[in-house]
Amino acid sequence: MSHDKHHGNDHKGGGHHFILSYKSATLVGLTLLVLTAVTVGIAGIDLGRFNFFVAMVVATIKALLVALIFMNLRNDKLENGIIFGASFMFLAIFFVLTFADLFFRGDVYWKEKGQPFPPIAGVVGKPKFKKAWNQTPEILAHGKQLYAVQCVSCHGADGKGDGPAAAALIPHPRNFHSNEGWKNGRKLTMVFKTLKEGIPGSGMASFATLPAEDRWAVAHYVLSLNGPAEKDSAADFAKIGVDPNKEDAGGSEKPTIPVAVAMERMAEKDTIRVTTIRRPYLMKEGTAEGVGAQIYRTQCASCHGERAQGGVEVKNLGGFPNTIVKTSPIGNVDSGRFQEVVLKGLPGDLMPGHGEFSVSEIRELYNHVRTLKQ
Amino acid sequence: MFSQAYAAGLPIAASDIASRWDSLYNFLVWLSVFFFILVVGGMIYFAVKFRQRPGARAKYITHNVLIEVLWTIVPLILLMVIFVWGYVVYDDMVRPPSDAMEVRVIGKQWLWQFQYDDGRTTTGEVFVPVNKPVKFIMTSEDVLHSFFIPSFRVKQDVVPGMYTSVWFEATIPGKHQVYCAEYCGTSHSQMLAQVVALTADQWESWKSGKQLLGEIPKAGETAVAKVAGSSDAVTTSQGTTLVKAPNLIEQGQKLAMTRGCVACHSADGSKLQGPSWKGLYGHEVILSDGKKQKVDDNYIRESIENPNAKIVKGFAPLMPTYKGMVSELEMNALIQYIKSVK
Amino acid sequence: MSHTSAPGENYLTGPKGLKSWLLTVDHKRIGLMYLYTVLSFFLIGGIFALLIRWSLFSPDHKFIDANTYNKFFTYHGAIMVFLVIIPAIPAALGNFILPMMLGAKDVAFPKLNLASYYIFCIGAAFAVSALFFRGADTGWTFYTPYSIRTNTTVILVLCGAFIAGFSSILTGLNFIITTHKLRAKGLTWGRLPLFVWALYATSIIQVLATPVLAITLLLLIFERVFQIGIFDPKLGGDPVLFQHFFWFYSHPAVYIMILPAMGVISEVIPVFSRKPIFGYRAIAYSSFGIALIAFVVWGHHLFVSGQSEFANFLFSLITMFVAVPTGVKVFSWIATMYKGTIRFNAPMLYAFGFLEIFTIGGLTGVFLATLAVDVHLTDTYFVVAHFHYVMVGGTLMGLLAGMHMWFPKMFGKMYSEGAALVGFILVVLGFNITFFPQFILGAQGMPRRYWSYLPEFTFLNQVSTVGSWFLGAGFLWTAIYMGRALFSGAKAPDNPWDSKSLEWQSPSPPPVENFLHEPVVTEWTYEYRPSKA
Amino acid sequence: MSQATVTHHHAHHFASADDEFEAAKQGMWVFLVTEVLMFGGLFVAYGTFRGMYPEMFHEAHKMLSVPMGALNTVFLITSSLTMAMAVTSAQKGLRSRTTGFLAATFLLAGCFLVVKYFEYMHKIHDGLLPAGFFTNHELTNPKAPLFFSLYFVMTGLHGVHVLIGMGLIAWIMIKNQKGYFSPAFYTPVELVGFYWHFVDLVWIYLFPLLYLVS
Repeated sequence: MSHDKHHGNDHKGGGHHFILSYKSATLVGLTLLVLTAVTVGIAGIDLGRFNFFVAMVVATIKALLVALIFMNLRNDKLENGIIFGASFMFLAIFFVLTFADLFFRGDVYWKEKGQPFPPIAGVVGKPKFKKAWNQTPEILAHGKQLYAVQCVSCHGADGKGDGPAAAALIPHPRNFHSNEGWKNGRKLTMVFKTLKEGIPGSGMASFATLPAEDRWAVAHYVLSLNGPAEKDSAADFAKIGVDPNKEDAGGSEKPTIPVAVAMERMAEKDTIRVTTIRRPYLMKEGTAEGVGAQIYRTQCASCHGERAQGGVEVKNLGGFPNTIVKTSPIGNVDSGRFQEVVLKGLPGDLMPGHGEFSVSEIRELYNHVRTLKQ
Repeated sequence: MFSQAYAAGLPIAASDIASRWDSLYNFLVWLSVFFFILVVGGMIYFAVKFRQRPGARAKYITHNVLIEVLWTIVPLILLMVIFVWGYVVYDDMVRPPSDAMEVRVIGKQWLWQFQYDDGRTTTGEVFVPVNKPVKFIMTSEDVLHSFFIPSFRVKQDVVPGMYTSVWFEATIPGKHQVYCAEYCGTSHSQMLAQVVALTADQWESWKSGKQLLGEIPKAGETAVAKVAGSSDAVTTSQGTTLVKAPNLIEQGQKLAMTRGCVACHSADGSKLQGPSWKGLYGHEVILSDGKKQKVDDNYIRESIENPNAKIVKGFAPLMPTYKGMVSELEMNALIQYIKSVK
Repeated sequence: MSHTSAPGENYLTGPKGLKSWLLTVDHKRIGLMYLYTVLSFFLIGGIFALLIRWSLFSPDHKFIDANTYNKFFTYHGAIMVFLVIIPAIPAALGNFILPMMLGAKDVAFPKLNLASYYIFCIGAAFAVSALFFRGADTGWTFYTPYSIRTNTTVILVLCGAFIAGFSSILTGLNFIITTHKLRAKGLTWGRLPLFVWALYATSIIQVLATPVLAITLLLLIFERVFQIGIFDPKLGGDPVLFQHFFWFYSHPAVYIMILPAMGVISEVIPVFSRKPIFGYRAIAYSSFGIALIAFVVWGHHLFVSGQSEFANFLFSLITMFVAVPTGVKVFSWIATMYKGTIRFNAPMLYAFGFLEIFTIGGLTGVFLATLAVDVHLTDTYFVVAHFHYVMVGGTLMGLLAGMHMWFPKMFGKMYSEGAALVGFILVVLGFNITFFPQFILGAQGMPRRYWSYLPEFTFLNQVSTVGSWFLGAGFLWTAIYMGRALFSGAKAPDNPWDSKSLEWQSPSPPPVENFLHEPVVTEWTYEYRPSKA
Repeated sequence: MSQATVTHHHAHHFASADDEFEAAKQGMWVFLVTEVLMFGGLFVAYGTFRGMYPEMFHEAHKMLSVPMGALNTVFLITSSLTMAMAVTSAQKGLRSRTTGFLAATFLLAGCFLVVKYFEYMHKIHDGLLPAGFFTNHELTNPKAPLFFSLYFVMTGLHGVHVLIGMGLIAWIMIKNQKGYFSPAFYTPVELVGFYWHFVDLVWIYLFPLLYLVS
């Protein structure tokens, strides 16, 4: 590349300013564009782990062209080059020493590079089924395929709930050939919902990792096993957030949050949202039972006993299925502590938090417990 | 002699590592005293001796290569000695013996929860035998905490989403104070616990779960009273009653069944949809990309929460995620169970 | 633009009116504005410190609850670090002195300099505004995930520190270019005062490290606003990564705080010993050694964080090397006093104070660099004591030494040496009573950031609290006699300490463009020949 | 003096205009150092997560549109070229040509942002958002939201730099039209040029790192 050497105007005391000619600039610009094409082109060829290095080398050549010629570092003072170069040296320090931790933590996180991610059938790509809640032979066939892979182990090849793992599962996996026990109704939307959310506490995991259309397909197949399903009302669709008038697989179903994220959000909200007021315990007119008594009877008595005396043997409370714990009496605490315990629970002591109660409800409950203990 | 004299400033040294730590610390203290006297003593001496007086003339000295080299090299050598010494002790501090008893620790705002292999959990107090190595495998449910036991001179941050560990071998029975040393919010300073190091007799009582432990004093102090009685339960010194629960492995086994794990993972080595757990833990598996992966706590946890991240070769990525569906307590039980399938 | 002073007119008496101050581009006025601002924040941060100590007077019977306490130590830390110690010497004293020492008329970019000041003020306003909302309770370190979860207005403090960071960057940039381009004729690198060397090394750190703080705080702000999850384990991120980001800045920042103070001490000791500085080159290069090593040791804050053992090994090893250039400086200062004729003026007293306090701070630093020892001591009061010995002992003693040294130059007035002696005794005594017990508390295992503590720690905490009153009284006393001197001090001569560096070759206070005649340097700054004594 | 209509006086504390120019230029270099380290932090975060979850990066990057990224690369590189030419024109004192090149740079930057806007809209529509708001159901890797956190933060910060750059270009364009610059004084043009080339430089790395993960 040629540069026109241009002498600054004399009055400035003879400073030398280099002027990049239009021609050189254009040449560099074109080189940069060609190199961009090279980068894109090479990305399409599988060079294994070298793809990354090639991409970085090309990017660095481009960066050098920009820095040396466009920014004229080539003809600039050495100290400016050192200054700019130093930034990359310190950046390298940042990289190297941070990674000396992150990638050497025993086996905690360390994983070698370049591990290809195994593709999951039907995951990537555009939805194949429009309005997937409408049953078609294609979607049914697709559902059957998925069922064979995802569901057979528990629900059995025929959907009788007798897969190899079924014996160990309590509650038992659903028998799709029975119309019994469909809590939410034997409806397409409700099966879809179960697939999305799982049934916490049972062996039914969430399959939200499957795309919505796949879940629709499985739901279709499962219901096809035993006679016609109940009709889905518009309200049912609304419940799962699907607009049946929309085109794509999820309808306007808000795309599923990964279960993990959803659970965590719910969990988080519970601890923060102490002021949310649910009002099932409003004083009923004509009954002698106050709000506090109602709450106690429905929410507390099962563990703490009728008179807050404790000592009840409790199974399967939040922790492990077979843990047997004797509850303790409700202690003599002041109202502030009482409120805190009710709202947050006693983590580690199996006492669950009840963030849904309002402060006034807790006050009523507190007064009631005090009368019980007298 | 020195260490005895200075030990007054330190908490009781209740483990072998703690005694070795004290030696290093005391060395540093006396080294510091030496250099402090050298520098500040020198300063005071010069300030008095060369104070401005009538007729006094300053000498023109700009440098002296010999002394400058000396005071560069000598500290450097000393520092390298200190570094090596520090690293050797540290290395033993963080490497537990393979036969260490394991207790799982969960830190949350603002308490410590302990989970034993026999399935019991305690809060605020952890019971360990003396003269046996104990390893705590720790995680946090919310924010950073740090598990700090001054008597053993150990401390380790407890990080959510990750397991860290700390180990010690108590040589003195009694209660050892535990602090949370990483700021964690409002009640950070109340996030305390006790490591209760039990003598062989007490440890048997605790293990059998049949006897009251009675009053256990602070380590290094004599017991006030030692009540031994018979009861169905072990009473911790905080009054929590613990009834015998299935041990951690049984809990894990139960969970593996109820959560459907066993549908795909066998415990007897037979190949189902997923790898068998038999002999899995502690060994290396070949992943689908040919890489090797050691099966440890973090890998099992990752495989439960993010199953498709590292698929064992020869298996399809079918497993759904259980992230958010397994509590920390359950996760520990599952890992412990999988570990036990030999 | 180029206002030349009339005879007898100086930068204080030059253009008049508030506007002439607020819109000034004169580095001296900007330096003074920084000084006043920094001292105001020092007052605020100091009040919080006294409240914290008062709250710790007994393990129970608190006059503030835990949440308030957590907010107080957060304010104390954030204000003192970001708004006092980091700008104190470079931005306040450095702004005033650096161009004069170089024989320049101003810094390279005077308008940028003013802009830095206002950026600093905006940042400070953001940070302090949190006080009027829900405060902040994360500690100045903002560790995730607590800083993501807390419902306090930590975002305001983050924004404040983010903005103030740019002020720090621009000041550093300005000083680097000034030192490169605006040295007086004959002032070669080998003749430069060591304060300039120190500020130059500091500026390099500011420029290289502060941007990383900016991006760290920005990511944390995004973490709270957009839930990006990079530092949030719940969203798949890594909280220890945050600590790497944070300390990549904050460890070098410790040297932003201490290097300028070392520069001040390197100026004070030769002047008051009437001797050339001992080992000029060694001190100058050690500043760079420290600046460079500053960037490769941050992991020693993470020894128990879950960091890999390999990284712990590396960081502990490298950290040991910091002690070498630091030691070289300390030994050289002591050697400078050897066979001198030492005058006990206030700046020299504070240099003594610096040496005593900083030596303890430096030596205890070796404890914390040692892997095994750090495991027990980290996150306890030992660390609190250590960094107060370094940062207060270092920076504040340096600032006080510098203020007493250059007060006559800045204002053309003299303060009372007797009053300064009283202030010095109160400050140094108070400081040691306050912080020395904390070493023992830490070794005994009392963790830091504790609102309450076990009864066995009561006595030492009470000693510490009483010490803080002495320290507070010392600062108050200093403010009083300095204030008095400002209004009714005796007129100062141009060069009361008989120093050889350039700023003293100009009248006190200096004229608007610093020098009456363009200075030409013909010899080394520390050419204190005995004949002159 | 020169053909410039407005004569530039150098600030009084510099010995000559040339000294002032050199100081300003070096100041700009130092400023770019800070920019390198600021973006550098993001690259460290990127490296961390890419090193930990390479397969996630591989899966997630497929959601980005390579043609759009490539188009934007072309826009930025061309704008860098026009900027370099603007500086050359300013150095030669060709005022209207300088304005022309600056305008071209400005337009190309605008095109870049328009493409970026469509990309963002598309990602937002698909729920490919930073971790906490991520709602896309096509990506199954639980760590995939992190990729989009990085994507938005990195391109977002870069986008803000483009915006600032456009503001600066507009500013010197106006100044140029007013005849503020001459072959004797074109410092602001050169410095804005530096800044603009730096913005280009960042994108040169962002493009392969985000769009072409392999």
